[in-house]
Amino acid sequence: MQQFFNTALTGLTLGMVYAAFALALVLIWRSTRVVNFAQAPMAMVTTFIALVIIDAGYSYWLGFVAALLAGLALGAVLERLIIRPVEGKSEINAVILTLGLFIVLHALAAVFFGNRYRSFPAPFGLKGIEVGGTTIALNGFGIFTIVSVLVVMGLLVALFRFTDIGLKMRAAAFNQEVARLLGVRVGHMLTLGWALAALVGSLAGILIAGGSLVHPSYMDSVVVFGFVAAVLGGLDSPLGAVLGGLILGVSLSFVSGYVGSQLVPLAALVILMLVLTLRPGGLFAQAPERRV
Amino acid sequence: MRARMAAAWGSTLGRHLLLALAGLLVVIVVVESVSDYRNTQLAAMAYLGIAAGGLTVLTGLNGQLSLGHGALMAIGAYTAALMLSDRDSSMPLSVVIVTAVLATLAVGTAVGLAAARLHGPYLAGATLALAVAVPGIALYFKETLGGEQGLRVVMPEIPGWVLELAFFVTGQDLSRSRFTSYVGWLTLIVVFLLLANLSAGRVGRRWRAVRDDEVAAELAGINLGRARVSAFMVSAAAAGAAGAILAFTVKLAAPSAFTLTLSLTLLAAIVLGGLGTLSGALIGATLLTFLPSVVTDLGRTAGLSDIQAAELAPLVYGVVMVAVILLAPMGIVGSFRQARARRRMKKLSTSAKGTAA
Amino acid sequence: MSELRLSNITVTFGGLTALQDVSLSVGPQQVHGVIGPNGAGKTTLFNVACGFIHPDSGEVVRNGQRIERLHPRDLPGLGIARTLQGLGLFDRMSVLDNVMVGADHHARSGFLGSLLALPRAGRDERALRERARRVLDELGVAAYAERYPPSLPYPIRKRVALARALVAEPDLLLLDEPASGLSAGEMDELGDLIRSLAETTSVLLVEHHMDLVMRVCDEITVLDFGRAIAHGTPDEVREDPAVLAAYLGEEVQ
Amino acid sequence: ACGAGRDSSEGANGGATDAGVTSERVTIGGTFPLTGVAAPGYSEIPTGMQAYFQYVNAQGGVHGRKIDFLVKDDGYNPSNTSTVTNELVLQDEVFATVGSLGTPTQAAVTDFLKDEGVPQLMVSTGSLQWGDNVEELPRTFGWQPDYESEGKIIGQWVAENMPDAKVGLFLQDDDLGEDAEKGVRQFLDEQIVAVERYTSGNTEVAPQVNGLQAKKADLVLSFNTPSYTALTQLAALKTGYKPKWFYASIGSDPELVGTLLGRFSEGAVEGSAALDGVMTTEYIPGIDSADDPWVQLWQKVWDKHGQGVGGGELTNYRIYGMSLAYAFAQALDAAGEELTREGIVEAIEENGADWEGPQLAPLRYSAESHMGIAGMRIVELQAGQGEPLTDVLVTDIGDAEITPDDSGQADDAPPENGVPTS
Amino acid sequence: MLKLTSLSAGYGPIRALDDVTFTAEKGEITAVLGANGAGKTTLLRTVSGLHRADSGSVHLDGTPLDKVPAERMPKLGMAHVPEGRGVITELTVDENLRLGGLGRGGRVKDGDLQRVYDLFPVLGDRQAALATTLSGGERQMLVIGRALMARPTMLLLDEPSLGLAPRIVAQIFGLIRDLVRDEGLSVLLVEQNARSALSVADHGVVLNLGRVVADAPAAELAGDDKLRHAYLGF
Ligand SMILES: Nc1ncnc2c1ncn2[C@@H]1O[C@H](COP(=O)(O)OP(=O)(O)OP(=O)(O)O)[C@@H](O)[C@H]1O
Ligand SMILES: Nc1ncnc2c1ncn2[C@@H]1O[C@H](COP(=O)(O)OP(=O)(O)OP(=O)(O)O)[C@@H](O)[C@H]1O
Ligand SMILES: [Mg+2]
Ligand SMILES: [Mg+2]
Repeated sequence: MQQFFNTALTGLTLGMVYAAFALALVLIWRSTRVVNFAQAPMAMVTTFIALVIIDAGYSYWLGFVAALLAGLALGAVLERLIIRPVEGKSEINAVILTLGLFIVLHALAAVFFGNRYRSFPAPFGLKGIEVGGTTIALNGFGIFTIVSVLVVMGLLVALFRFTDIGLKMRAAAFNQEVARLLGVRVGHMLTLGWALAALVGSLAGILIAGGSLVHPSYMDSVVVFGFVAAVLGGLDSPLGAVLGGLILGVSLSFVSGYVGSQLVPLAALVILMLVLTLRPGGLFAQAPERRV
Repeated sequence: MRARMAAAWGSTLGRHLLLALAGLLVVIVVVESVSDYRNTQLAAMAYLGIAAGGLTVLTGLNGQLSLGHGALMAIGAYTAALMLSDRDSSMPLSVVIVTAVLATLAVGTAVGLAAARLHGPYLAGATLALAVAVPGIALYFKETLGGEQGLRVVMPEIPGWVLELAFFVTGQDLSRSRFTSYVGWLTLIVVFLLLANLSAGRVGRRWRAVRDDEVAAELAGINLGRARVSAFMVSAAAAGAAGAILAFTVKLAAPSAFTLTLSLTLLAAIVLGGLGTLSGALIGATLLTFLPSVVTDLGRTAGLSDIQAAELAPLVYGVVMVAVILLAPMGIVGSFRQARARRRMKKLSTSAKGTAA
Repeated sequence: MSELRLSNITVTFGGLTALQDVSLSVGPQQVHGVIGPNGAGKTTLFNVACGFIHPDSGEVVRNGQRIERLHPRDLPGLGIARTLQGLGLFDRMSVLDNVMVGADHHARSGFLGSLLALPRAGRDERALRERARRVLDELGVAAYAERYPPSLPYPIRKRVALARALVAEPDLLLLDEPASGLSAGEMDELGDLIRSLAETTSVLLVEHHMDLVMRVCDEITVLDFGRAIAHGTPDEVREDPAVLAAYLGEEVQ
Repeated sequence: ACGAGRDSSEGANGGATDAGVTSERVTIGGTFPLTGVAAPGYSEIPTGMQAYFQYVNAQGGVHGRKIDFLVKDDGYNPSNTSTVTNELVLQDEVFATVGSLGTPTQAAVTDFLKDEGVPQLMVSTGSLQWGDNVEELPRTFGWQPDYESEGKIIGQWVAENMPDAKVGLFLQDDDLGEDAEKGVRQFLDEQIVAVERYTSGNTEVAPQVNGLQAKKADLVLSFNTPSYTALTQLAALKTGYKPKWFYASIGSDPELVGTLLGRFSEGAVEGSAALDGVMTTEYIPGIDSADDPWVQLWQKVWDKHGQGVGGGELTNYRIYGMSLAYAFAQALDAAGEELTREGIVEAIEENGADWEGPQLAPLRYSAESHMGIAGMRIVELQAGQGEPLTDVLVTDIGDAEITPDDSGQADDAPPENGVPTS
Repeated sequence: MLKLTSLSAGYGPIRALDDVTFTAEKGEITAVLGANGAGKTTLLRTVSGLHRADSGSVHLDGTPLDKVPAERMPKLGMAHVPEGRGVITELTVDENLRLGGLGRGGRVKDGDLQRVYDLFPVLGDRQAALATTLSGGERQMLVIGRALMARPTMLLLDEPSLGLAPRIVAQIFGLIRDLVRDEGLSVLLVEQNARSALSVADHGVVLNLGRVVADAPAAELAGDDKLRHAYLGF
């Protein structure tokens, strides 16, 4: 019973981490129609920046803020300098471009930060919380993770649904030319979208790193499961991203604990295919498009 | 003679056969004139090229984005490995390749059926999951599939007649790496011939129609699902053949050879080369086979430490990917063609100016 | 004997009734016009006839056979071809290839034929190409066979789209706003073309250009808010006060 | 000692003219994951080797030959291993490969190296296949203790000293876990209450640790890589699971793991003290034994040559590389003036068992076995230092007995100049 | 007042506009006519900044527009109804319209929205529907309505009647005439159907192969039989 409970709690925190990453992907997808594989190394780089600051003796929170700001800047710069030419064009070119960025950032990080394991601190306790004599698999940092992901999701939903800027961002993503005709500063919107997404991605990176090990590849498996989570939820929906992350996190945790960890990716595939067979556009797909 | 050549050029099959023959000649000359080491690289290029050729059919002609072709190669490689588990199995390699193709085809059909309704990033997500899931299966069925250590591939002795034929044609003894290289390239030529036939014919036209406009394609009587699944099957079959060649070359089928990186490499190859053309796939495969080692060597001669030189390869590789997409978004072959088309357009429009009014 | 009969068709999207109890039939060699305000349900009616939408109730009968559950890909087999309200051309394929796709169902060779480039497949291909060229020629756009649609002027593209439908040699042709974007002169040519097609083919036509509709149609059905509000010859319809109010408006006439 | 009358298909010919050898140089190669997921840690091994070889070269080399060590990156992908090994053998014409890392990666090139007659020396894994099949692979040698022997030594010690413990196994899901389990079960079959396996690359081990906790294991024997030591400790911290931990040598880099854990435990325990009371084994002195003469030598080597190979601190991975490189230098030395592939193989078989070196237990090299270091001792970590719980214990695979080592290996010191001479 | 001076533009080797000069007066409807491919769409796209001119200049009330990017045009009071499907299908009807209102800066006025819904009741019924579900004509209404949301002073209309029922066309033209009269709106109108365009326009410009071949009051053009037959096809 305790194992069941702890496995579920572990999955919950893990799912929130996937959700955080999926949120970043959703944000970029909604604002530029690009699936950003480079999100993982971008978050890795900003996490390393935080680590450098923390290792220099400053507080965790300074590193935290620095990472988020670095993410904001990195996202904006990359979008402006590299992604801009492929936006609104061939989908696969954008994919290849972000993969190229993935590789470049990865190699740069290995050179600058070293290709070895380093530990990343957590601001809150890593010891499980005690409830009635037993320790449950949820610690202060886990709660912090869950809360921050939910807050970010709420903010994103609000941004897209209720604000003019959110509307402009979506318009710019769907149809650049028309958006421009309507006075939307398309370039600014796309940059903003990437910057915000990279910020959310940095948050995900720090949440994943917290109380764990970082190295240049530490986000690589997260990009896979984060992407699967985003697809599961329907790439357009922040709520879907969080739900997709949770479904994935919890079920994979059980597969790993009760069946075998080799089958975790296979389980992810099976879950994804089950959902997509029933709903080809993910759980929160928009209404099917009129075709003729 | 000349007339007959011209006639052969006129028919699809004739044209493709002539090209294949020319390709064969080039292969023989190249394989015979380069070192054994280069031949292993050539073999690696062959399997990347075969898989990329299949993928370019799927992605370029049919518009389906697969991030999971490495997993399909794994199926082919494991099939080959299971058939070549010890030295006594005198299984002809052609039988091994065909079996690998059939096994991969079966899996590819299932995946294709499941994926037929998915679009864009959803398909990407599903195939991405496939890419990471398949190696796990090999880990789980440790008994038959060898777990993390994988299955050794024992290449059978080179048949006597092949040795004799090779000696007769080239006047040299056939080394093992040359032999593997030949097997790889012969397979590539056959696969490319078939793929070229398909894409030049009715089937390829249907694939492209489905890619460009589903509704209009459907109105023309094309079964969308069937077109998608058939494209997936064809490219899976090519991936299976590529997997078999990989097994022959690496002499091992192990999960760590089929990581996501392989799938992404294939995708990069077809886009860098030029999406939708077989020559593009081959050029992309060439680039990705030779670039890393060339760069690492350059780095080392420039005095970098081993680790720095090793990191340089992915760095340059990534930069090349970014640069090609930004500077030549249609890929190498595509940009070349575009330049040619533009020249022709210019000629056309200048000569048409007078008559238009 | 080529006939399409739609009886008592009702289609709803969520709460919206796009078609309600609409009946209409196209006889052999007849040009049947469907007109009505925007959003009246004309395209939806086409979609029902083509199997893109399965009606909530009602019957679609083709040559005596019930087909309301049909699938669009079955259309060529039923001798039906359709042009789209947008163009729906294959942008990355040459004009010739575009039209060859339209003729696809005439080909017999299968996958294996393509794979091995068998002689039979080659013959098939040549026949298709021949057919496609002929139709392009008939519509006066053979010169553009090797071009790609995005680089062509709009009216040429419209003709290519028409060629793609005609090459299937349908005996029922569904045209959804074929004249939109055409100039007056081009519209006249189109009218002549439709009339000449009608010698061998039935045509179901949706169009907003009244001159054209009145000139080419044998019969007209007027839809409004998903209902058939009038039916008759062009002259009858033109005089119908309900049609005037709902669709034509006083000022234009 | 040239192999006259040898089968020519073995590739090498007699005399001092084997590939990669001149009177001034010997060129060797090795493949390692320098990039990618497996690179952290492992990529430091070749830098240690390289530094030591440069040190040897600075001392004039072995028999006057400088050692040229070519390092290739395979990203831990067997396809790449195959390509770069081909390059090493066919293009660079190396004399032998030394220290190449990884079980699947090396398995991919074993046959090729064999066909080409290239010695595959001191493969960097503890898998059995590098040493126990001399018939099939006459030129392939292991170096580190194999996982099965380690499993046996740990198993017997636990059976004798903690007979009431409820044992849980935490295993990496490959040859490491498999071989080790085989060894452990020889002694502990009855006591094992739980077995959990993790897949390398999947960093979420909480489900496995939860499983161990649920089965109430109070002693966990872990056969994992160092980062998983940290991950299991963290996962246990989360659920308040406090068994006795016993990490096999491969996972117990107290320096690395200790610093990793130090900052996780909210300062309650400092640095490597987080691992206090954890048991492990050691077969070469590590960075924590700063007083050991071997470690002093390594420190000296690194101070001199570390910068040239990429810089950084001396780490246990680098010490591993240097220790292995030392063994290779011994082999070169033993092979004599006229260096041949055949000759070096024979020299290792003949002399290897007697070499002094950093290893605490002797190497098992002989004409019958190419297995590496024969044993290790069990230690308990206190303040980042290993306190020995046993003598050095040696054994072999299968049902070989476990005995205390009487060779005095553990107490030897390096020669004055740090380069082996016979 | 919109003034075009020696404007040339094209696509690679194709010259779509060749030395075009004319003026669209304030408070007038200027029709741009010509056969298919004459360059009408290119003209509007160049004016609104979507397409780069090769040479020549455009001035709006004296302000040069050459360097002004398309997204700044709404602020200058210009609205462009593009040819064909200019709706953002992934957004709802309401969102499409709001976007139109945001172009000038500031918030969307509910009154403006209501005006469009009153004008096109079909849209009013479908406010929350995704634009993708709209029929062809409904989409065209949405695009026109969206341009009105910006309360432009200079309106560029590219074949506004495309796919619209005759009654709606009449209604739209009527509305535009009202706006021109009451609010001083200026309109540049591209229509395939020259007859109906000239019937609402004050002034007409005829393009042929990118060149201006006639520039005269609408009534005059409609009365010029030779011109009509040569270029306007009626
Ligand atoms: N998939 C759908 N979901 C919701 N509403 C739809 C859908 N398809 C069509 N409609 C609505 O049904 C009605 C009829 O649409 P249809 O396209 O048939 O009109 P139409 O007569 O062709 O109009 P037009 O002349 O403007 O093309 C319209 O109000 C349209 O918005
Ligand atoms: N994107 C493009 N690429 C190449 N040529 C183009 C492009 N767009 C237009 N053209 C060409 O430029 C010329 C002018 O086209 P434009 O669309 O401006 O004409 P138009 O008068 O609006 O015609 P229509 O009545 O068909 O809308 C035509 O010859 C057309 O083929
Ligand atoms: Mg319609
Ligand atoms: Mg136009």
